[in-house]
Amino acid sequence: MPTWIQLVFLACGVCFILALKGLSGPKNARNGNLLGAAAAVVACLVPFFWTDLHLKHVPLIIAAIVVGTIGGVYGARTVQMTQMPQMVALFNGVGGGAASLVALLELHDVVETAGDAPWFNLAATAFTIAVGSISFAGSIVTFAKLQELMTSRPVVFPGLPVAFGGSLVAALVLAGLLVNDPRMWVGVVLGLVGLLIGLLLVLPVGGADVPIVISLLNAFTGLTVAASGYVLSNVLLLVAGTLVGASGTFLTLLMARAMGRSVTNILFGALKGGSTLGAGEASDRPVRSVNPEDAAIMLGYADRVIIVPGYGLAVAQAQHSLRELVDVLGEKGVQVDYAIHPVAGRMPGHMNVLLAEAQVPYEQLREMDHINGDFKDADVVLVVGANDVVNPAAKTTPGAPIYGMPILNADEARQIIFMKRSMRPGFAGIENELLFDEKTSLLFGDAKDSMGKLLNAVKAL
Amino acid sequence: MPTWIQLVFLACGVCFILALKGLSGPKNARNGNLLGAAAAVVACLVPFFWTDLHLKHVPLIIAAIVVGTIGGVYGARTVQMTQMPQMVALFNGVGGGAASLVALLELHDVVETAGDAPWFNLAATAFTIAVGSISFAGSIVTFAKLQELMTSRPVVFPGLPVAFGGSLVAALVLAGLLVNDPRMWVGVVLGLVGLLIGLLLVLPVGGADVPIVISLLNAFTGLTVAASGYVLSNVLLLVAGTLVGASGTFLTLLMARAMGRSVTNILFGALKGGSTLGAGEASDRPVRSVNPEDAAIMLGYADRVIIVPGYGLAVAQAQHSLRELVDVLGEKGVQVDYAIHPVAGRMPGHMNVLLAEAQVPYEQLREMDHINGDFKDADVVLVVGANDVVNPAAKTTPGAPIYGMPILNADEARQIIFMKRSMRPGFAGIENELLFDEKTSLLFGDAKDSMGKLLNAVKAL
Amino acid sequence: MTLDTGVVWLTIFVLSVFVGIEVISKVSSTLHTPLMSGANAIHGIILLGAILVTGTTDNDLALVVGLIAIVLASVNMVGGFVVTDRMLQMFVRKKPAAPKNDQDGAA
Amino acid sequence: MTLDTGVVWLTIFVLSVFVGIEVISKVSSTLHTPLMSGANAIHGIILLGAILVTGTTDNDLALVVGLIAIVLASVNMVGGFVVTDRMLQMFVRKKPAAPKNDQDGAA
Ligand SMILES: NC(=O)c1ccc[n+]([C@@H]2O[C@H](COP(=O)([O-])OP(=O)(O)OC[C@H]3O[C@@H](n4cnc5c(N)ncnc54)[C@H](OP(=O)(O)O)[C@@H]3O)[C@@H](O)[C@H]2O)c1
Ligand SMILES: NC(=O)c1ccc[n+]([C@@H]2O[C@H](COP(=O)([O-])OP(=O)(O)OC[C@H]3O[C@@H](n4cnc5c(N)ncnc54)[C@H](OP(=O)(O)O)[C@@H]3O)[C@@H](O)[C@H]2O)c1
Repeated sequence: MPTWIQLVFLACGVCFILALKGLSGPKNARNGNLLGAAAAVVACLVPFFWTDLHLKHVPLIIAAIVVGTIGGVYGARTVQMTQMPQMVALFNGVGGGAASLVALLELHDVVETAGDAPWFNLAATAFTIAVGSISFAGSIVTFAKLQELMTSRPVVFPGLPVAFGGSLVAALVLAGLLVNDPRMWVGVVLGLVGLLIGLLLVLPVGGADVPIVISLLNAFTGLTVAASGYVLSNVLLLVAGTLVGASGTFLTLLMARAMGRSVTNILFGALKGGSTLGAGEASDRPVRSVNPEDAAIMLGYADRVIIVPGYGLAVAQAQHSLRELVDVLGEKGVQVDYAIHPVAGRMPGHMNVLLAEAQVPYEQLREMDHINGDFKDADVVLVVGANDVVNPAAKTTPGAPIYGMPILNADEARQIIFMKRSMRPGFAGIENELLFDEKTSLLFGDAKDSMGKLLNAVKAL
Repeated sequence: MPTWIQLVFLACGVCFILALKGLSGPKNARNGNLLGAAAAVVACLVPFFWTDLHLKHVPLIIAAIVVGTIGGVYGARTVQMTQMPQMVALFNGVGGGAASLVALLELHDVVETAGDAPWFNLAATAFTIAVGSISFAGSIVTFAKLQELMTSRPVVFPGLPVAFGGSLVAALVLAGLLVNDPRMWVGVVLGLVGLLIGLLLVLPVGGADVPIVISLLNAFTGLTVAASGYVLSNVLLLVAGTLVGASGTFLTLLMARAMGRSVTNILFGALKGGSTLGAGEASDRPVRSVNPEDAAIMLGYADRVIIVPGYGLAVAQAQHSLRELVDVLGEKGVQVDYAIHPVAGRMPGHMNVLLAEAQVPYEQLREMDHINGDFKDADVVLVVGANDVVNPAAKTTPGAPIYGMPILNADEARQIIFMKRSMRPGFAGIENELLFDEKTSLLFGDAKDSMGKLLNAVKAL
Repeated sequence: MTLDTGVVWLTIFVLSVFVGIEVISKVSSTLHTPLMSGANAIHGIILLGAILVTGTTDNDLALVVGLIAIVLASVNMVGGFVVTDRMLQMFVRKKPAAPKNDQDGAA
Repeated sequence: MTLDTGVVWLTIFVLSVFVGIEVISKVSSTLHTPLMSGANAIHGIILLGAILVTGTTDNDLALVVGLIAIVLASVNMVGGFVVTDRMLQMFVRKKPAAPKNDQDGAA
C-alpha cells in the first residue's frame, strides 16, 4: 500500500477521533459529525485511485454504493424524531451484517489460498462473523420492538436460558474448528448461530431498556470492524472500529446509570425472572379527573407552573400547542418552566429535541438537577404525557423496574395535573401512585386535543 | 527484541497512561503515581534479563543507578514543601540532560557505523540533542531563580532578543548539517547552542511565572524522550514521552489560564518590554496598623471570619498556629473558613498541601469560586501572608502583571486584617490598594510570631 | 523496526481504546442519542473493507455477497451520518444561548 | 503487514498525543503541581534508553557519558516519583472527606 494512502487513512482516523470528541459536547457536535462524514467519504474514495480493484467490478461496486446511499438517506430523512432509536438500531444492524459478510469473504480468500493464515487472523475472522451476525439479528429485533412490529414486552419462554447457553457453546466450538482448519461451511454455520444468539439475547429485554441494548450492539459492531481491520491489516478500520467499540461500551454504562439500571440486569433480568418491564394492566382505583376549563383556571391563576413533558407529548406531537399555552400563561404573568428529565421520552435528550423543534426558548428548559428544588414552590405541575419520570415508586418501591432512577419531584408541588389518555402505565409498565394522590387531577384525552382545549380555555379566562 | 519483552514494554506504557489518569483526580492520584513508579522500575529491569548488554558494563550501570537513586531520594525527601517547584525543575532538567546525552551516544553509533541512518532518525537525534539541552539549561536557571540563588526578576539586556534569535538560527543550521552528514562535533556544538537557548529563554521570565515555564520545559523533555524512543525504536519511550509531551503542553495552558496569563506573554513579555514582574519598591503612604490585642478583639467578637492564606504563611510556617487560632475562634462560636486561591503560594495547590499538613479539616477549605460570594457577609477577613491573590488591581488596573487573574473578593468584607512583615508587595511586585483601604488594618511582623501573639490575645478574651 | 507486527497492532488497539473512552467521558446525557448514532455512522467505515474485498475477488458468488455487504455498509455509513446531523440541527439551533442563559449558574 | 514503519510510529505517536491530552483534561488546579511532577517522573523512563545505549557501547568515552546519563536519568525518575508521592500523601490524607463534606454542592 503506497505511503500516501496510509497517511490518508491515518488522517481519516484522526478525523474520526475529533468527530467523536465533537459529538460529546453541544458546541461542536454538528461540526464533529460532518467532519466524520467527510473523513469517511474520503477514505472510501481511496481504493478507486489505487489499482488493485478489478476494473470490471468497479461499476458494480459504485452501483451498490449508490443503492445503499439512497436507502440510507431516504430512511434518515423520513424517520420521525420519536423513531430515532429504532432507526439507529437498524443502521447499526446492517453495519454488523456487512462486517459479518466481509469476514466470510476474508475466510473465502483464506480457504482458496489453502489456509496459510496465522491462527490469530482466523480467530479474528471467526469473531467478526459471529459478533457481526449477533449485532445484525439483535438490532433487527430491537427495531421490531420499538417500531411495535412485535410486543415491546420481554419475551421469555421456558427453554430460553438453555437455548441461549447452548448456542453460545456451539459458537465457541465452531470458532475453534475454524481456527484449526478453515472451511467455508463452518464459517456460514457460525454466522447462522450468531443470528440465533442475537435473537435470544434481545428477546427478553424490555422496551424501556432497548436503547441501552442498541448502544451495546453498537459497540459490538465497532469491535467487529476493528477485527476486520486487523485481518485486512488496515489501520483505519482498526482505529475507527476500536474507537466505536470502546466509546460505545462506555456510553452504554453511562446510559444505564442515567436510567438507574445495571447492564447485566437489563440483559439477563428477564431470564432471572425479575422482569425488566412490569405488568402494565390499567388500575380501576378512583381518581379525580378534571375538565379543561377547571384546569385552565388552576393554571391561569397560579404564580409558578412547572411543565413536565414526556413520551406522550412526543407521540401526540403536542409540543407546538404546549408552547403556545406557555406563552399565553407567560403573558398572564405566570412563571413557567419546563422540567426536562434525562430519560423522558424514548431516547436520551428526546424532550430537548422535541421542544427545540417547537422553538421553545432554551432558558425555559431546566435540567432535573437544577429544577428539582423548585417543585415545592410550584403551585401547579402540568405533566404532559409523562409518567415514569415522576413516579415516586423509583424512590419508594425497591424491586420496581425503575427503582433507583432519579425522578422529578412533581409530588412536592401544591397541585398536579396529568394529561394522559387513560390510566395505563408508562413504559416501565408499573402503576404510578401519584395519579391517585389527592393533590392530583387528571385531564384525560390525547395530549394534542386536550392541549388545544386547555389553550382555548386559558385564553378565554 | 523477543516478543515477551515488547509486551512487557507495552504493559508499562499502559501503566503510565493509567498513572497520568490517576494523577488528574484526587481520588487515585497517589495510587496512580505508585503504579507509574512500579511500571518504570519493571521497564528498567528488563534490559538486564535480555543479554545484549556487555556484561562488564553491568556493574558500572548498576552503580550509576544506585548513585542517581540515592541522590534523587535524598533530594525528594529533604526538600521543603515551599521548595517543591524548584525541585521539580531540577528533576526535569537532569532528565532533559540525560535525553540529550543519550542522543549524542545514538549519534556516536551512527557515526561509527558510517552514517547509514535514514534522515528522519538523524533529525530526531538532532531534535533530542538540542531540546534536551534547552530543557536542561532552562530548568537549572528556573531552579536558581526560585531558590533565590539569583534574582527572581526578569533579566533583560539590550542584545537579548538578537542573541536569542541568533542562537535559534544557529541550532537550525547545525541540525541541518547533522542530517546531511552526521559528525560528532556538530552534535556537541548543537548541544552547547541548546544550553545557550535554554538560558536565554528563561532569563527574562519573572519568578511568578516560573512554574509555568517549568511545566513547559517538562513537556519539552517529554518530546525528546519520545524522539529517542523513535530512534531506539522502543515503543515504551515513544508512548511515555509523547504522553508527557502532550499532557505537559496542555497542563501548561491550563496553568497559564489559572493565573490569567498567556504563555507567549509569559515567555516573551519581558522582551516585549512589558515586564512580567513589576517594580516592587515599598510605598510610604499612610496605613492603619493594629496590635495583636485589637486584632484579637475584632476576630473574637465577629460572627463570620474568612482566612485568606498566602505564600507568607508558607515561608513563616505559621499554618499550625493558624489552625489553633481557628479552633479557638470556633469554640467561641465564630464561623471560620479558609478561602483558597488556586495560585496562592508558589505552586498550584500550595495552600491545600500546607494546611493539610497542619491537619486543617477539609470542610473548612473553600475554593475561590465557592466562597467568593460569602465575603460580603464576612465581618473580618484575615489575610495571612497573602497579597496578590486579594489585589483588586487584577480587576481594576489593565497592564498590571496580574491583570485578569481571578482574585478573592476580600475587599467586600466589613474589615480586613493583613498579616505581613512590611509594605513590600507580593510576588507580582505591584502595590496593593487594599492595604490603604480604610477598612484595612495591618498587623506587622513575621506571620509566625504575630500569629502566636494573636492566638494568646484571643485566648485571653 | 524491531517490533513484531502483532505487537504493533496490539499497541494501536490499546491506545485507541483509551482514546475512545477518554474522548467521550464528559458527554451529557442530552447528547447520548446523537453520540450513539454518530459512533454508529463511524463504524460504517466497514464500507471501505467491503469495497476492498469485493473489488479484489475473482469468485462470482463472493462478488455477489460482497456487493450485498457494500449496500448494507453504505446504508449504515450514509444513513448514520445524515440522521445524526438531522438530530443535531435541532440541538444546535438553540445551543448558542446555552452558556449565558442557563438560569442556574451552579453545576 | 502492509504498513511502512514510519507510518506505524506516526500512528502510535498521534494516538498517544490524544491519550495524553484527554487523560488529564479534567484535572483540578489543586493537582497541577503533583501532576506536573508525576509526568516529570514518567519521562525519567529515558533511564531505560540510557541503559540500553550504555550497555551496548564499545567506546570508553561513550561509556562514561552513558553512565553520567544514567545517573541523571535515575535522579529524574526516582526523585520524581518519590517527591510526587510526598506531595500526594498530604492531599490524600484528607481526600476521603472531599465528596461528602464539600459545603458547596454547586459547581
Ligand atoms: N429517554 C430514554 O433514553 C429512554 C429510552 C427507553 C426507555 N425509556 C423509558 O421511557 C420512560 C420515559 O418516561 P416518560 O414519563 O417520558 O414516558 P412514560 O413513562 O412512558 O409515560 C408516557 C405516558 O404518556 C401517555 N401517553 C401516551 N400517548 C399519549 C398521547 N397520545 N396523549 C397523551 N398521553 C399519552 C401514556 O399514558 P396513556 O397511555 O394513558 O396515554 C403514558 O403514561 C421511562 O421509563 C424511561 O426509562 C427512556
Ligand atoms: N501558585 C502558583 O502556582 C504560583 C506560582 C508562581 C507564582 N505565583 C504567584 O505568587 C503569588 C501568590 O500570591 P500570594 O498572595 O499567595 O503571595 P504574594 O502575593 O507573593 O504575597 C506574599 C505576601 O506574604 C508576605 N510575607 C512574606 N513572608 C512573610 C512572613 N514570613 N511573614 C508574614 N508575611 C510574609 C509578603 O509581604 P512582606 O514581604 O511585607 O512580609 C507578601 O506580601 C501570585 O502572584 C501568583 O501568581 C503563584
